Amino acid sequence: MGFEETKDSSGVVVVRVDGQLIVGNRQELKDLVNRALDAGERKFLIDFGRTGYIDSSGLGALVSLSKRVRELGGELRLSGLNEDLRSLFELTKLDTLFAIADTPEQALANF
Amino acid sequence: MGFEETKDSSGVVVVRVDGQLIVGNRQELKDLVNRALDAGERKFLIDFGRTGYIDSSGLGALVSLSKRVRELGGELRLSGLNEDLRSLFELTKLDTLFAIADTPEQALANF
Amino acid sequence: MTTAPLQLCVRRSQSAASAALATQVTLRMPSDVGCIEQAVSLVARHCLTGTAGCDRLRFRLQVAVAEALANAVIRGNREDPRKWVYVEAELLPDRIHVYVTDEGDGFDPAQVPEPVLPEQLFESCGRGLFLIRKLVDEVRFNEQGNSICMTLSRQ
Amino acid sequence: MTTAPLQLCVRRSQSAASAALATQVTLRMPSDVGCIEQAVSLVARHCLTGTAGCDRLRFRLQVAVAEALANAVIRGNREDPRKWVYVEAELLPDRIHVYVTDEGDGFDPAQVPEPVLPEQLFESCGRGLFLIRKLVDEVRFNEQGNSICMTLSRQ
Ligand SMILES: Nc1ncnc2c1ncn2[C@@H]1O[C@H](COP(=O)(O)OP(=O)(O)O)[C@@H](O)[C@H]1O
Ligand SMILES: Nc1ncnc2c1ncn2[C@@H]1O[C@H](COP(=O)(O)OP(=O)(O)O)[C@@H](O)[C@H]1O
Repeated sequence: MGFEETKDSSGVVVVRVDGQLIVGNRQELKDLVNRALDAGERKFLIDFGRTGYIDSSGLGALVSLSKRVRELGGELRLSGLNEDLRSLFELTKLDTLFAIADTPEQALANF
Repeated sequence: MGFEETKDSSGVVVVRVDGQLIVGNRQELKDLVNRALDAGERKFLIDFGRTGYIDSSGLGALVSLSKRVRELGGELRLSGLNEDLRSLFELTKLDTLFAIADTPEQALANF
Repeated sequence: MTTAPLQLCVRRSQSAASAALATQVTLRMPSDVGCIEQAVSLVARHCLTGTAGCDRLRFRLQVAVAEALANAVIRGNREDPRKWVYVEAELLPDRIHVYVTDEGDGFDPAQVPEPVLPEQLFESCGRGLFLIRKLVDEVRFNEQGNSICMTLSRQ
Repeated sequence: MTTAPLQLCVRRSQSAASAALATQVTLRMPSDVGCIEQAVSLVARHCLTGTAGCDRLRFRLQVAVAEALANAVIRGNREDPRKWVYVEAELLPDRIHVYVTDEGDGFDPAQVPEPVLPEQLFESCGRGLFLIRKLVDEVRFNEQGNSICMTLSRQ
């Protein structure tokens, strides 16, 4: 369980969520993205291809990160949500707030 | 199941509740006592020595009968409540509203 | 005395593969107060099979179920003959859950006044929920308020 | 990552005399958000033993239990290390009940606003109970509001 951060050739910070994104670790994700923002990064992709489940705190962390990134003129996208994970965004109507791609490759293609 | 009505030598109408006193039959008991009131009876003993359980409608029927009897200058007493039945009167504080005797004999002795 | 039909269906564990699973007892009752006594007696019998020396438990169960059925029939379904009352019991090692569900609009149990206040004492109704709360070990409602779950500990 | 102790105790039917009775699974958890993931995984494993092909059920169970535990730890017990969270699961033939109980004051779930209203959409919290209600088949609270019961149908 943890977050793996890589930087794509086109300058997108890709964060892969391994395991859960929940109340116990969402601060770690927020710290990671905020540090990158402070370092001048503006493009983010959070990939959930290896994620088990997300709780409402995890969803909330994504909402506030996305807000902050946008305020600084950047963009945060999501990818790799399986059917179950995607249903959480649909139920909470957060699918209207995020650009969601099926795979990280698709998300990066037109970033 | 039913109500058995007898008249004691000292003029007390004794009603024995066989089975349950619940929402499905409390009107029968009310009708029985009201008819006796109309016929001039003023002393009533309801005996629960053969009663299984009483529901809140049954308790309510006893409250309204007792009120009516008292308004007409009569008295309504209770007897034969086992521990379980007595607990219903205690929980609802109705034990403060009724004269409750252990046995019909005790209730009749000083009516 | 009405003799409208009750539907009783006792389901037992079918899944031999997994661990022992509870017996569930299901009953459907018409919205008729004349059926309550018979329903109470069926539920009590099926819930307490194999339980010895449980007179106090039986009494508490009978009164609580009778109250919940009366509320479901009268308050919930308003005695509408087209509506049913559903009873379901779940038998667990150390407790019994009994669900009573009606087809009414539900209500907010937090708004029901205490019937033991001096000014309420002479009222002829309003003691049902209070008795249920006193007699069972736990009460839960669904969020609509048309289904009560009453839990009784076996010990 | 905190590694505070969890107490897990799986009880099964002992009464051979009576009919099959449900398995109950009990767990006690400290008021520490760091324990939630482990607790969720234990509960899911014990609830779904012997149930094949239940990925969707497992997911719904995991998220719902995680949410209920987070509320119990943070909202109920306010992360007070002297207070516990109690989890109990009842495994029945066609459904699972999971109870999560905290030692807090409780609350009135009817007062919680809908998080999908446009003006709530950008909030970073307030989606927990909503998700629970959407993911499980039935939600009941005790009358104090410090204990939630979540019911999931097996099918
Ligand atoms: N199943 C139900 N559906 C709707 N309202 C109910 C239900 N059960 C109880 N109530 C409401 O709660 C009140 C109190 O119920 P209770 O304590 O049983 O007393 P009573 O039914 O004698 O009035 C009822 O008057 C009714 O307004
Ligand atoms: N166990 C609980 N004890 C006390 N209050 C609770 C509990 N669970 C939920 N609440 C209250 O309900 C509100 C909504 O909960 P929820 O939808 O899970 O969102 P969040 O916890 O993110 O605010 C909480 O803010 C809290 O006020």
